Amino acid sequence: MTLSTMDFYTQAILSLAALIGLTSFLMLGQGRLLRLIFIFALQGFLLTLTTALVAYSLDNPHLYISAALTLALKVIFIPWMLRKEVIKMNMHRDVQALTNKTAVMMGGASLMVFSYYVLHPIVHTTTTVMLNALAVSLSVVLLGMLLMIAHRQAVAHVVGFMSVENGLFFAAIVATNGMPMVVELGVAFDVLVAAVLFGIFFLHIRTSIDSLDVDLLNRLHEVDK
Amino acid sequence: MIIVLAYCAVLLSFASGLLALLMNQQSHLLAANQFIVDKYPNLAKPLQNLLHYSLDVHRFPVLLRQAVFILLGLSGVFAVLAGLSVLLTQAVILDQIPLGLPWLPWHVRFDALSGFFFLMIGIAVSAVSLYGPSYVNAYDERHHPFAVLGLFTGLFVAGMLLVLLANDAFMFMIAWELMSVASYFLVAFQHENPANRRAAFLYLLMAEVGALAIILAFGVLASFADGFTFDALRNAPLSNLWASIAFGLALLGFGMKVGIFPVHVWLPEAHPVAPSHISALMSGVMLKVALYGLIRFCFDLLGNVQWQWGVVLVVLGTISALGGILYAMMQSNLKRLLAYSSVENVGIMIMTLGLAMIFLDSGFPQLAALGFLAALFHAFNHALFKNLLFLGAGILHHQTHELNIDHMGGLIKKMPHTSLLFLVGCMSISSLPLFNGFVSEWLAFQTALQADVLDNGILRSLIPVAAAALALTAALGAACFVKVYGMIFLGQSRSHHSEKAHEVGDKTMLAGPILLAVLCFLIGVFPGAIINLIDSVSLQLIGQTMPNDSTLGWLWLAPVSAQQASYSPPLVLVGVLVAGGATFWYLRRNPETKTMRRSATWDCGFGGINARMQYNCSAFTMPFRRIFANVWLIDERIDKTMKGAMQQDVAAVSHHLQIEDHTWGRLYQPIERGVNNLARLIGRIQTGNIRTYLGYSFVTLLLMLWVIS
Amino acid sequence: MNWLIAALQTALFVLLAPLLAGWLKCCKCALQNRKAPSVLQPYRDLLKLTRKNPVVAEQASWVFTRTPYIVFSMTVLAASVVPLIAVDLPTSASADVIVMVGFFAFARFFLALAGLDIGTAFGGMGSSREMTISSLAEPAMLMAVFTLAMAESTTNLSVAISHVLNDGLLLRPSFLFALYALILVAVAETGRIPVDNPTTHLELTMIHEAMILEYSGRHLALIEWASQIKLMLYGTLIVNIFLPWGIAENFTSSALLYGLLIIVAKLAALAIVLALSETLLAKMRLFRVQEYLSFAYLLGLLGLLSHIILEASR
Amino acid sequence: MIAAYFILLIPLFGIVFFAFLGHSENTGRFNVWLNVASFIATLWLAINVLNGGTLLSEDKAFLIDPFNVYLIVLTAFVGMTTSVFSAPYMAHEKELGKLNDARLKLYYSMFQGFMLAMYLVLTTNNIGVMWVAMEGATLATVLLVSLYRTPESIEAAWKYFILCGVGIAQALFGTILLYYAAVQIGDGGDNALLWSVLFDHADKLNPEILELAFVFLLMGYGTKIGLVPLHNWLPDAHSEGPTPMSAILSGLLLNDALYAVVRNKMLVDGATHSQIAGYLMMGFGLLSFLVAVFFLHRQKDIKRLFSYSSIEHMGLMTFAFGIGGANATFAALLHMTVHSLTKSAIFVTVGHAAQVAGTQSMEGIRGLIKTQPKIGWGLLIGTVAIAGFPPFGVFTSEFLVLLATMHSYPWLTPLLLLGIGIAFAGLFRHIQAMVFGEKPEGQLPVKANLFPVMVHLALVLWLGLAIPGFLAHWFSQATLLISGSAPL
Repeated sequence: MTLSTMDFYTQAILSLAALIGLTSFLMLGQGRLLRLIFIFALQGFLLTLTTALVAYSLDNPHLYISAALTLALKVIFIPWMLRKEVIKMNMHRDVQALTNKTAVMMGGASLMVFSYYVLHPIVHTTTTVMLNALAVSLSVVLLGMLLMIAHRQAVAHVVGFMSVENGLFFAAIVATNGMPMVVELGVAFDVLVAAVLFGIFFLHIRTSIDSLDVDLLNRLHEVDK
Repeated sequence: MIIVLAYCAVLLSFASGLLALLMNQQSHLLAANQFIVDKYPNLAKPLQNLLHYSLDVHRFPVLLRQAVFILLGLSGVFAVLAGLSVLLTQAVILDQIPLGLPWLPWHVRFDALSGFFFLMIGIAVSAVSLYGPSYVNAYDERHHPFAVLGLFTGLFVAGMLLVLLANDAFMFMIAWELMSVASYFLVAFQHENPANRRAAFLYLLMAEVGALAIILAFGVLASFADGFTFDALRNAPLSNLWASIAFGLALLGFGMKVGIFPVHVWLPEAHPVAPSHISALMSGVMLKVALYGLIRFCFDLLGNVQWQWGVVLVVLGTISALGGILYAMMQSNLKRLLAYSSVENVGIMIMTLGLAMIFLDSGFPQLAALGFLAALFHAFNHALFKNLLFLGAGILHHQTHELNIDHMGGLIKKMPHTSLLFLVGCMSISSLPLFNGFVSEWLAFQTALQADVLDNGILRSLIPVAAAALALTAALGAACFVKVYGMIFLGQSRSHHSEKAHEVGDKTMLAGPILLAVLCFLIGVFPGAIINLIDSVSLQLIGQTMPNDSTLGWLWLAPVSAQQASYSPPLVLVGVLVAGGATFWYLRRNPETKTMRRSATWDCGFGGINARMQYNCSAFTMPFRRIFANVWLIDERIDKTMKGAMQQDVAAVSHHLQIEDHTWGRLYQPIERGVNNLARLIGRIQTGNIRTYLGYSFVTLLLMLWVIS
Repeated sequence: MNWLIAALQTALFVLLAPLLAGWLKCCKCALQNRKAPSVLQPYRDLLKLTRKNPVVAEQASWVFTRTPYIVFSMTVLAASVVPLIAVDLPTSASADVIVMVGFFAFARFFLALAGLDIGTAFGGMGSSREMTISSLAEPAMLMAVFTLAMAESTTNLSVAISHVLNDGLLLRPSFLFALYALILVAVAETGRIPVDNPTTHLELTMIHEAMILEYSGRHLALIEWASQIKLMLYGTLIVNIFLPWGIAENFTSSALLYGLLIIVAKLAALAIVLALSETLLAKMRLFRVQEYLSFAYLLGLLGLLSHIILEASR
Repeated sequence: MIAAYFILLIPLFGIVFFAFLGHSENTGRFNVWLNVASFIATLWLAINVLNGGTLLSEDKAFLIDPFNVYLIVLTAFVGMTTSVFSAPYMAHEKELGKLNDARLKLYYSMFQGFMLAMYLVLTTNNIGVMWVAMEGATLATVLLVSLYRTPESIEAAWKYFILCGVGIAQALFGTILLYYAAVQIGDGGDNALLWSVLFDHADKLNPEILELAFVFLLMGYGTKIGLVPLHNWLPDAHSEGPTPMSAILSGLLLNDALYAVVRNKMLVDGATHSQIAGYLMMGFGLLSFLVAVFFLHRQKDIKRLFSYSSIEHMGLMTFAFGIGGANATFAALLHMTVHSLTKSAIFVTVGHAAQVAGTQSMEGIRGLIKTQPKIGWGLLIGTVAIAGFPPFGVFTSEFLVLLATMHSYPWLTPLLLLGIGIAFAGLFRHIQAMVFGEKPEGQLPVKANLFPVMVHLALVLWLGLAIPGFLAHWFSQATLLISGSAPL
């Protein structure tokens, strides 16, 4: 099946998937926190677009609610909160150089391939769009985790965490046309609470170690020093 | 009916434990009493008086202690009755108790083998409960609460009895562990002392490892059978390999409790630190319960014993016997010494059991029955005399506040009764004729001497060598107990404490040891009674009894045939009495020379013999230390403090001697180090850095995805 | 009847024992160019001692004063199970050879306790050494005895000896080893040179004597007598097990008389051999005794193995 | 079914009530009463199930079957006893100046929040809601971990939050995949996430997708179970939070996470007809078990010690569920019960012990039996129970697991035994030193309510000696449901 034989909807979804994957890559390689947050907001926006598109094409009203929630939370509230935090901590000028940027990027690329490899067994039972959507969302999840591993800033961890959620949402929406409403609402609620909690934690961590570098949170360990 | 007796024994020991818990509840009891009096004012006056009397502040603890021990003693009596009646009737009683797993109630089986061990435990427990009340009086209630002691003693005894009743693997393990855990608390009873805590830990650890091995052994059987009942396990169709694996596991598990070398190390640590009457039970009967387990597992559950197992047992038994007595010899702590001597005696039992296996597999069931008899008889005897000796050690500790043999001496005059009882114990354990220890050892020798009938040349030469080692063990045992008795009771007092010691005030404390001592002697002279009982055990288990074709019956002991060997303790006793009496009468017939003149001990003319000139423990055993030097890790130093201008005059000399067990350095410390090192290595995975942790999740996820696809 | 003869034989055993000691001393003196006391001197010594008032150390307890009786009666009992002039004794059945070893152990146990009872260094030294040597000698002895017991498949001495008689003259290699082992053990157990020197009173070398240093009067007499019986008993064991010919197999008076003559002759000859060896050999250091005894053990083991491998292999 | 709504409404009311009413001296007591009420409601539910069998609510939102009914009762029970313990404990912490009224308000409110989440996880029939509730449990407790606001507690809470958050996100992915598989067979819409529906059609689901889904679900919920190497948050969170929370985390949260895994495993097994899910669980379980026992040896903090012990036991249960036969499943169900009872009892005594000594460091805790015998004995007996000595119930389940392993995978048994032995040594080498010996200077008893401990241990003892008929029936039913065959 070639691209030209697909309908517009499929083409759009695939493009959006590619874009979302791209944003994940961009985040992974990003050293500046403010830019990272911006890209994250962009990813959230792409997700909103996707949701809206699916809602439109399937004429499924409750997905509009979902899109609205995503817009509010992922594009506006969380980036705003993070940005405020970064500016308050005066970190927006810092450039956090990744210790081994090339390796991380190469790793990210191989993760993408790996995602396809993992999903290969189900290729015969599914359509291309589903497969691609799942693969992209899996790689977004994995890239999000890689982002958390590679970055030392707590803010980056939150971004990574939320980007993992984005990946999940993408899968939920594209592959399954949205979860049941009660679940959607629950997940959204959880994300909201999580976001609030992150805010509280930034405060605590700052008062505790006077920094947001998670590498400094290392009192509890089992290693003989 | 008989099973009711057995249940009574178990329940009474539980009850004694629970009763002990009332020790701290005096105020509640008083309140309850008040309540009863108020509620039923017309209650019988005598009952009211009784309640009032017994709840008196000062009287209550004493009465309660006595009541607890009376219950325990009753449990012992019931155990004896149950054991005797099942042995005499030869019945096999099956029952079920609605406890345990939903599809597996506790199965109970009471047969001759259990009955015999019931008898053993019953006697020991009765003796201990006669002895107990005055012994525990010495404990300060605030530091060593009786509630704890009494509770766990009751549970301990109940556990032992339940092990004997168990007829499924699950109940067996529960009872087994109940026994272990309860005795752990007893070992840890005087926990102020760090050494005691260490001993308790070691004990529990080894008990746990042993129990796991036993579970695994049952597991091997169970995986071939359907279900965990012994009936099912008995019918498990095992290949020889799996049977041998099960045997090896059972040997490890039960061997840890029995105290086979080299897994004996907990024994000399744990036995000395428990209160003496508990040590008596642990050494005297708990080890026997483990022996029961081994017998039950090998002869009953596995069924087809193989002679190779017998060889393993013979070798291990011989090593334990020799090692045990050699280590015992070097100890100066009385209870430690007794504990090591338990290792020795257990070694003898195991060895004889091994002989029984060899004969059984080689097609000589009658000889197997003989070996079996020797093993069980020795177990019985050991229960008696080791109990006696531990109780004696308790009395000594009670009176002198010492357990170090080197700090005693000359007690024979101060404690005449105790010394006599202890002497009986020492003679029995040294296997001197006329006492019970000798009979079982004689039977063991007789078994070993039948090796001639075997076809296998290696076995035929191995067994006599083991027998000779047994002879060496016996001789060393005698030397060891000469040392014990001589250092404790004879000579001059070696310390202040022993100088001030006096006989126990409360004679009931001697009642327990007297019971045991009388039994030691009676069984030594009339072994036939017990042998007949054991015969019914071997009839059930091996299907053969010992032939007793001698003409005079109970007077003679002829294990194989009268032509081959015989022993008649009653006649020997008569002979001794005649010979001794005649000389005694003859030499003292003249009233003029009958009197003895007392004079000062010959001091070579230097004057002033004092207690420090006597031989002490380490001096007594010095020749052995030189001869068997490699058996121990000996650290012997003589430090001299010099004085004078040129530092040439000796101001003081001190002798320092430490004897250590080889097994520690060779076996246990490497394991401990290994675990600690491994733990340190594994500890490194928890770095404290959250990114590392995320990395773990990430890698795990990738790995799993890779695995799945 | 049998019991009577057994009792008589035991009495004979007990009574003859001092004579053997006297004879041994005679032989030794003759070999060493000394003037010997009368052969009956041990009897005189014993009689004299029994008439004396014993002196007992103040420290001594009942263990000390009762031990001589125990030692003596145990030794007599041991003597009663060994066929001296006749086999088929009922007493042999009441206690076999292992029990006999047990009797000795019993006696030794009390003797060692008595040594410790007074609380002197000598007593302790003696007890310690005695127990050391005996605990090494006992397995060696049992090894030798086991060879016999397995070869004749009995531990009953009477039965064993009659089996040997019935077998006729068989050259058993196992018996040679066992004999040698038994001789070595006998020397050690009876406290003869080269293991111990019964005539010494030099503290550092004493073993047996150190234990009984405090004894006097009738107590000493009993202990001395007991050790003489023990000597004779080992001698009898050696000659009667390995050279049983001449021993009475039935209870006719002629056979018994013949048996008596033969055993006296055999023991006298054995005493000469012993005296010779005592003259020729020097006493060993205490800590070489274990080598001596382990040699005896090894011989016993070889005897047993040669029985199993050479004589009874199937 | 009304009972189920009550069970959910009572804690919901509790959250609101505590959050808005503020803290007073009676809050602790009121918390107890709320939990008692929940417990009574669960008993009511249990009786309904006992009489009527499996209950499915009209809208199919709630499902109560033998597998979860006993967990619901257990959850309510442990919650109740822990609240009994927590009232004087938290009051004492306040006296010590570690906490203020505002934090106590948060504490009680979140306590109820956590209970709500737990009940929801157990009662819901919708695996999506199950996920939401599980995440909710994390969110409710994360602030409790950092309740003391010490640098360590904040660090622990952050790790807990991030690691569990990331973990649980993976579970969501797994859930989505499940949903995807359900949608594929044309069963879309709201019903497609209902467990009962999925279970009925399990064999039609696409096995490849389900395998994949299970990997994510296991990773996700496994993080919450504390499976090595995803366990790193667990000891930190347990040791730094207030002790009552450690008790309910260990006693309830871990169980419920495992419950979630097993529920999902049942679906996967139905679809794949292979042992793949079982093998994964066995591998994880065994690894966790073996690694945790070594950690026990190196601990200095008493609560960390027991949290590693929790990992060990969760590993064992996971392993047992992984084996999957009737005996192993029965054993695992029983182990869930006895472990949570015992472990929460231990945490209660641990909390008091730490208050007696004034420190959580084991070097500072000495001579408990001399200072306060009840606490000392409670801790000692609890440890004896958790170490798997009979006649306590932990032994029963471990015994069955061992035999089941012996039956199916004999070569794994030595590993298990080794682990049990090393675990025992690791626990006792620390415990003995704490309970025995002379008491340190100036150590004084504290006000403690050890009623929960006694009740828990008595129950564990009872379960070890005999399993009551109705419980055995539930276990057997659940075993039948999970493994497809009833125990012998």
